[in-house]
Amino acid sequence: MTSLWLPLLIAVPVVGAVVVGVAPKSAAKWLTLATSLVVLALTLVMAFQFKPGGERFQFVFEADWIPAFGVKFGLGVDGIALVLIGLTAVLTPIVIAASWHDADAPHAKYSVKTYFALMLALLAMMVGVFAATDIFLFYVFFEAMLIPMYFMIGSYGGAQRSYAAIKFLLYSLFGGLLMLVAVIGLYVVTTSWVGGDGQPLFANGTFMFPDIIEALKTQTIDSGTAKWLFAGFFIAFAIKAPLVPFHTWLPDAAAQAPAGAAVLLVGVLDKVGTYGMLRFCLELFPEASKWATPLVIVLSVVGIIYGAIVAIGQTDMKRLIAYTSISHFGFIAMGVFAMSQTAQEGATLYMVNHGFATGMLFLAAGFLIARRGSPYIADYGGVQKVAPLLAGAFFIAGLAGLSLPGLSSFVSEFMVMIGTYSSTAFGSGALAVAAIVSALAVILAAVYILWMVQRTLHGPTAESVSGMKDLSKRELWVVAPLLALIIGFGFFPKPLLDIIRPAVTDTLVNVKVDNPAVAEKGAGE
Amino acid sequence: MNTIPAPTIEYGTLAPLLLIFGMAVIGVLVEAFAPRYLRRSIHLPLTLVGLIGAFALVVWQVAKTGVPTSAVAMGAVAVDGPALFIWGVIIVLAFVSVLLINDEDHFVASAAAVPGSSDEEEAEREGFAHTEIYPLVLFAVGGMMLFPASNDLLVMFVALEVMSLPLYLMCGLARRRRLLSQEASLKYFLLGAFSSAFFLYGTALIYGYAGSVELAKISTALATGALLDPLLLVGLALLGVGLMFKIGAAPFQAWKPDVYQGAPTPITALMASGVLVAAVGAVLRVFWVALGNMDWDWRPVMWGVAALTMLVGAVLAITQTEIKRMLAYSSIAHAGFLLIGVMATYDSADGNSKSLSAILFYLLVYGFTTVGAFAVVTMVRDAGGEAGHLSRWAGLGKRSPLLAGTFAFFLLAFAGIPLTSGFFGKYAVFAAALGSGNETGDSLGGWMAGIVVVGVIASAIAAFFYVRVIVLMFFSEPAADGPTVVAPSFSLQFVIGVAMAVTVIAGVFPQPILDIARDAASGLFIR
Amino acid sequence: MENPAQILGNTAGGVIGFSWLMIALPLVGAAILLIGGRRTNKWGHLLGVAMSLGAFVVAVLALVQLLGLDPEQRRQAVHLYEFIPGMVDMGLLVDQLSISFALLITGVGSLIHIYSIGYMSHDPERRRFFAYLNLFVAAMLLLVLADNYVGLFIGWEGVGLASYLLIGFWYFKPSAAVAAKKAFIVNRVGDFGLLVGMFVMWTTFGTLSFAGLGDATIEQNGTVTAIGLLLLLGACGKSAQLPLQSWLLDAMEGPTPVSALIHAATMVTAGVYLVVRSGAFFFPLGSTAALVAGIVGTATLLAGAIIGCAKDDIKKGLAGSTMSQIGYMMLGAAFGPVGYAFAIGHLITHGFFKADMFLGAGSVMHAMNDEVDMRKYGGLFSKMKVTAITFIIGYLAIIGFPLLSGYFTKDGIIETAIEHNPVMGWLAVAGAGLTGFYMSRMIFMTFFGKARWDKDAHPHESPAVMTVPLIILSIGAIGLGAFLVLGGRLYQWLAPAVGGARDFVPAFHPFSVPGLSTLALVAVGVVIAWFKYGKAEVPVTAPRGSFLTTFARRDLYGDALNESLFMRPGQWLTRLAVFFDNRGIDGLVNGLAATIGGSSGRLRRVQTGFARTYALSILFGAALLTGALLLVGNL
Amino acid sequence: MTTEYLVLSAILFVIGAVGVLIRRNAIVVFMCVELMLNACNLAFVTFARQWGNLDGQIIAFFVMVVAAAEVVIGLAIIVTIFRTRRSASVDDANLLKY
Repeated sequence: MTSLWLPLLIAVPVVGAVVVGVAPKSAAKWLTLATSLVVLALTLVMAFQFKPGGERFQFVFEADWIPAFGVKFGLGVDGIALVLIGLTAVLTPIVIAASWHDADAPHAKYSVKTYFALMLALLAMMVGVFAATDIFLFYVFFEAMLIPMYFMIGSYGGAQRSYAAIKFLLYSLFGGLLMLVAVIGLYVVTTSWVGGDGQPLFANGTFMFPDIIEALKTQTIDSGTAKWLFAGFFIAFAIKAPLVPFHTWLPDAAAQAPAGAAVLLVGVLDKVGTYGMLRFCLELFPEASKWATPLVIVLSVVGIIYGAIVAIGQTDMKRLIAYTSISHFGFIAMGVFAMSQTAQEGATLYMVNHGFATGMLFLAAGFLIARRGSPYIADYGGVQKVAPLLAGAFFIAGLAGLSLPGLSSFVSEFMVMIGTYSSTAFGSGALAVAAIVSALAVILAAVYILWMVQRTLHGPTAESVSGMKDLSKRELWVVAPLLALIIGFGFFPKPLLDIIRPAVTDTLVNVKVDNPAVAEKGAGE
Repeated sequence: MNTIPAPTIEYGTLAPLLLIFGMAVIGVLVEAFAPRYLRRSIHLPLTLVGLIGAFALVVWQVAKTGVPTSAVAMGAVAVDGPALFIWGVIIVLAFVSVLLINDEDHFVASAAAVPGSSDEEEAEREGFAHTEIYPLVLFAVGGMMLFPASNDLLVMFVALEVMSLPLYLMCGLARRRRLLSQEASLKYFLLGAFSSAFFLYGTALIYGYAGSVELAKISTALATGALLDPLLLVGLALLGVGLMFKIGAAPFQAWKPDVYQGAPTPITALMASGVLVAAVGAVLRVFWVALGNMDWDWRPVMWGVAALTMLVGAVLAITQTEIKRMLAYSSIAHAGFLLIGVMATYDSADGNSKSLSAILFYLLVYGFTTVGAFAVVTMVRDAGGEAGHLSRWAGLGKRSPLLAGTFAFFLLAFAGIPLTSGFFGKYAVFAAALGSGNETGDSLGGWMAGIVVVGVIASAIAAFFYVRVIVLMFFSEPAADGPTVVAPSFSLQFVIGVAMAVTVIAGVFPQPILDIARDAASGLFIR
Repeated sequence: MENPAQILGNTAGGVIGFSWLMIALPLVGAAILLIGGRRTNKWGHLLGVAMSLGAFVVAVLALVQLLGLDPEQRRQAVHLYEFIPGMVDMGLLVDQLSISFALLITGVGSLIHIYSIGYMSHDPERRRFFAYLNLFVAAMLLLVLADNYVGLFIGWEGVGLASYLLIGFWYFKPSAAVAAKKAFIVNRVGDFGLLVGMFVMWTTFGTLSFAGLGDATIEQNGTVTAIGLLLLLGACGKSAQLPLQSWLLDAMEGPTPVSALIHAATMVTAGVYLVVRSGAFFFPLGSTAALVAGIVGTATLLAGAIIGCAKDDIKKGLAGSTMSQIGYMMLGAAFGPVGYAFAIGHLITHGFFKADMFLGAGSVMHAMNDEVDMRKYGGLFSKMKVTAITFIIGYLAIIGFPLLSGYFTKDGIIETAIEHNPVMGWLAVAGAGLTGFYMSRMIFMTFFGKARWDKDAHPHESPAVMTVPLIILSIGAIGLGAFLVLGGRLYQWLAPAVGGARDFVPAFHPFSVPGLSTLALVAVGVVIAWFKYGKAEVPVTAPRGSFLTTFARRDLYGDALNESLFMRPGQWLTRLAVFFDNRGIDGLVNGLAATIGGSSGRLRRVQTGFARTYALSILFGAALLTGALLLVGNL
Repeated sequence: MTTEYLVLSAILFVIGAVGVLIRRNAIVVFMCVELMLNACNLAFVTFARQWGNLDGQIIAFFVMVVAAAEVVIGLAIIVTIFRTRRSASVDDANLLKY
């Protein structure tokens, strides 16, 4: 059965982008917003039709794309992909509303239409990358995604924009090329597989993830090769995510990008990295993943603590936020590789919640910077006096950033840590230590957020901000939904978790770790 | 006394080739007899019709009579699948190049007149033009077609010269910056002659080894004879020099930047696309048909050459400041990628046809992207002609976004970004390489993965300078007295349009082209 | 995952079924006030009070319903919803322990709400203040009512947030902002312990609900001890016990009602609640965890007392005393059900008399236009009788004047301590003596002796809206102790909840050696205070004082210690990390790029432009190929 | 018996190559190239003799023709350069570099 939902979901923004491209300047913004809202609506309808615990991949769509390479235009979502598409669909309209004027002054010489067309193109690719069940297709989106973002940073960003843009692109391209080699390698391996009937399983090769996973139950990848392929995928994702030590492009890119683009960059694009680890690294190369786990866990824990410490030392708001994200990505990666039900659910949930929390933080920071015209924390002080609403938004976003219980990010962080601590995948002990160390970030997070808050919002009002306007109606509309989501999922994460759980269970089944939940499922079947 | 048997020539099969040469000859006659003011208006349709006709003949041949299975003209010329594919590609590339040549006065009024002399002024005033260019192009195209199709080394040598000699001349005919143009012409000529001497000597030695210059006979000789005969190895090396020189592989790449920069841009386009295609075709034929039996010997060496070529091309391009030079280095790097494909052959017919079709696809898409890129280059003008220096391109994205966008797209294709043709080209070649490395018993085995990694690193480096140009065009402020962008004539629009179309279509839906390439490659080369 | 209700085998009906209203009401209040913004300025404070009172009413009704039940049935579970499926069921546990806290929080809380109407009347942002107060009440109630550790933790951090907001209420004062941040961060250190404790708990027992743990068989072993200690760390953070005490004194930057409600009556006692609630991990008596709890308690009660002796700032003095009193509670909590009873008892009475005194102090400051230096007070008794008398009642209660609240609860703790661990016990006695001294000192300096006011000070009694709460609180300070302790009423009430024999009456003999010696020591303290501050003249500017005094004034060098141990190294570490990131990692990346670029720059020089050089390169290449081919051939 | 010819042709070829490298005058350089071609011819003829077939000799003729064509082109180019620069030195023509 093939469903047209996902192709539609990708087509709509593409068409939208074209329309925006040709439409008169005045209409561009509204058209963009409308398109993104349509996508959101479609996504919601889809999400409600999704049956958790049903078929693993639903809304499946398959069409030949390049038979010569055995490439299919294969789409489909499981719980994990679905929530991430949801994240994308929710964030985009908000970001569009938030960056309503980003493309105007002072970059008036650039075309407003281009900016919003790019944003829609990006939306299409972001949906596609999560929806792709064909690894090749995934790779194509994975790489193509860079280009619009590259132009958004490069043409509409801050003073250092071209440096940041190049750095961002080259880093990702390099990772992508390594992944390309791994993808080809995988293709070569799959073509060599022989089925029970002595016939080759995939005569002219396949990239279809589900098929390969299915085949893996009978086939094996020679462990040496598997490690190399794993490395190819993992490094690409580790650069994307980014994990220490592949992270230095993010602060530059995020700091130079316009706030809206930064939100999409950190909120969604980078999630592709962690998503890829969970989806492809683990399931395609279970053994190699287990082999690499110690290293990965160490990297992520280091990232958690290191990112937090470096964040404390930042003088530029956006850089600071970027570093906090690096710390958070450490959590996600740790959760993914802890290989326990709870931890991976937590990690997936974290991807979503981090999108909301950091998104709101970036946007609020963006509003501040847009008003004061400086990203440097030192240039602020006592903002709460003059702009209480803005200050409030910034503060609450900050609290979400330090994952205060009652806000969404807490649930995910808690689940990641407790899941890691209690993971039995590698015998208890080692992971427990990792969890404990990572819990120190709880303290550090308080330090970097509250210190930033104190220096920007509190204290006597600096006259440089004395004239600062409070949030406008539009900006309120930007902040309100995020706030609702952060608090709502903070107290009631169940809906998301119900969607995520079966997918994670499936993943762990394929990774072949002993896991109570998996046992249950096994009993269930 | 015995009579010499008359040779049998399959005119039907050779028709495209003969048509091209015939048209060229007619062109010469036109030069001789038609009045000056008429010549151009006769030449252009003549040339175009010739090319179209040749293309039609190629198609007709594939469709109707099918691909011949044995060499024609007494085994001198092999018109097989790959050859026909390459012919098609070359003809189309030549067609667009001709449009480019014809587009606007790129060429000197009178080559004989000393630059800046009164003669030159007068010549320009009189509106003289070297209309010989059209027949010259046709000759060159004929050479290009014969080069990869020639089934013995002698024909190949002759084809090489037929292809090169007109190009030597045309390189020197630029209207502006004539000193550079003439210098390019001189260098190209001397070095070309030099290298072809190597080719010839190599041929001689191999002849000495095999007793024949027919590729098939050489191959059989290898199958039976001693493979460590220095005669053979040295001959092979010298032959290689000649061929590697033509595709511009390191360390024989030195001429490329100079010549590409100095030559009139349309000619550069023709060389960068057509000649490369032809030369790679010839390389394939020589190394597979003649030397296939000693691949264990030449593939490791080619490994080194390919790696060196990719790295040299990519690294040197980084610091180029002249757009055409940069493109030249980029074409060097791409020659390296093509060599990966060439060595991606472990003799299982299936694997071979895979890598062969990969290369054919690569050649096609790369050729078009290149022509497109150079076509764009011709449009950005300064007082002294084309605005070659990169700094002049700064902020072009703001002045004429469409043009800059197009160029950026071509650059992304060179860089191999998905959804452009370049990506699939690169992918196909890499896949072929890894595939052959995976074949059990392949002497190179893991090394193929190695060369792919080198390729990855090279393309990462290469990406940098492509991206740099984009940054320059879009993210930096336009210069106060920026270059002017000429309004493209219809033919120029056509050229860029075609190149764009191929780059996009092959990037989004490459299947049809891949099919053609696969069919062309399926028969492999006839031996 | 069966929810507590199933474990307890009952699901609450009646009012208790609606006990979530206790949390919801103030939460809604806070939300309305925060979202409503300036529009609600006019009636905001009234709404706040109403919501708090509403919660109080619910609590009382719930209590009534509990009393109607058979004692064994008094653990009522209210299942709300699935929070983290398979791990946490969000629900409330209404039992003797939690309801006692709920009453204290809502009761004292409401009084303080009312008091604040008057106290904050001049503040333009009074509405925001009430919003925060309501937020606090809600979070605190969630803390004590939640039936699992995660819920508790949410409340735990919620009160932390509220306290942060209220300490920093006057955010434009840098000192306030800093104090607020400090409080939050130090608390987070404790939270770290609590978090990890939960990890271990979940991993070991597979549940985080109190009921579930109640079922689980928990016998003493390394893991359990570890859990105990980790929870204790959390408790130390919240209850300002050593070594995490440093934030409490700075917290006095907040408005006085805040100090009364959060930093005296309720929030700071959450640590004690946690220890009592998690009693299972502190069994058996004298187990490592319990021992450490005792030590912490003892150390803190002395430290607090010593600090209290030297402070001239009336609020900081009270803060020191709060530390000390919570130390007593912690000490009591180290000794099982009996100790719990007295600890909770002391907690409740302390809630009353300390709130009473803080509000009294507030009233005084109100009168002395926010002067906090006791050296600038003196002779205020005549000026503000109600305040003075209520304050003095609170004073008598805290020093344990016979028959007043503190007398019963504190003595109970001391006796229990001496019974189980004489050393701690007698140190506690000494603490009592100190209490006598510093509290008397406060009284004498404030209300008696000559007036040492600034010129523009015109002391006057505070309005009724402030004095009435004082009176009510002081009544509690008088009678509550006797009511709770005599006949072991509180003990028997709590027994089912905290696990103790119900038909047992904890010993309470005032005329034992400890009891009498306590009284004696207190008396001595009072007398010394009288001689130093009552009879003698109090200098307006503090004398340099002995080393001991400075030691006490500098909060026993707690801050200095933190600074040198954590802050400075931390700052260095941060600088180092930033440097490493920019120069090290990023430097490496950029360096690589630079290298490639540089080599390109050098390499292109090979392209000399001389045709003959090119020819040479070709020849060289030819040689290379030949060599290579020969080489490979002969391999 | 044929070896000497081969050696000779090799020597000629090397001389030609070296000449290309060391001589500046374009004409001379070009003549060296021609020398190399003729070395090839010698080799071809020799091998033809060795194998006893005519191919080599025929090839030699082809080469001569091609060489002749090359001369035409070559001289044309060199003369143009000379007219422009008043010098036929290969080294003078190095505007294009790096």
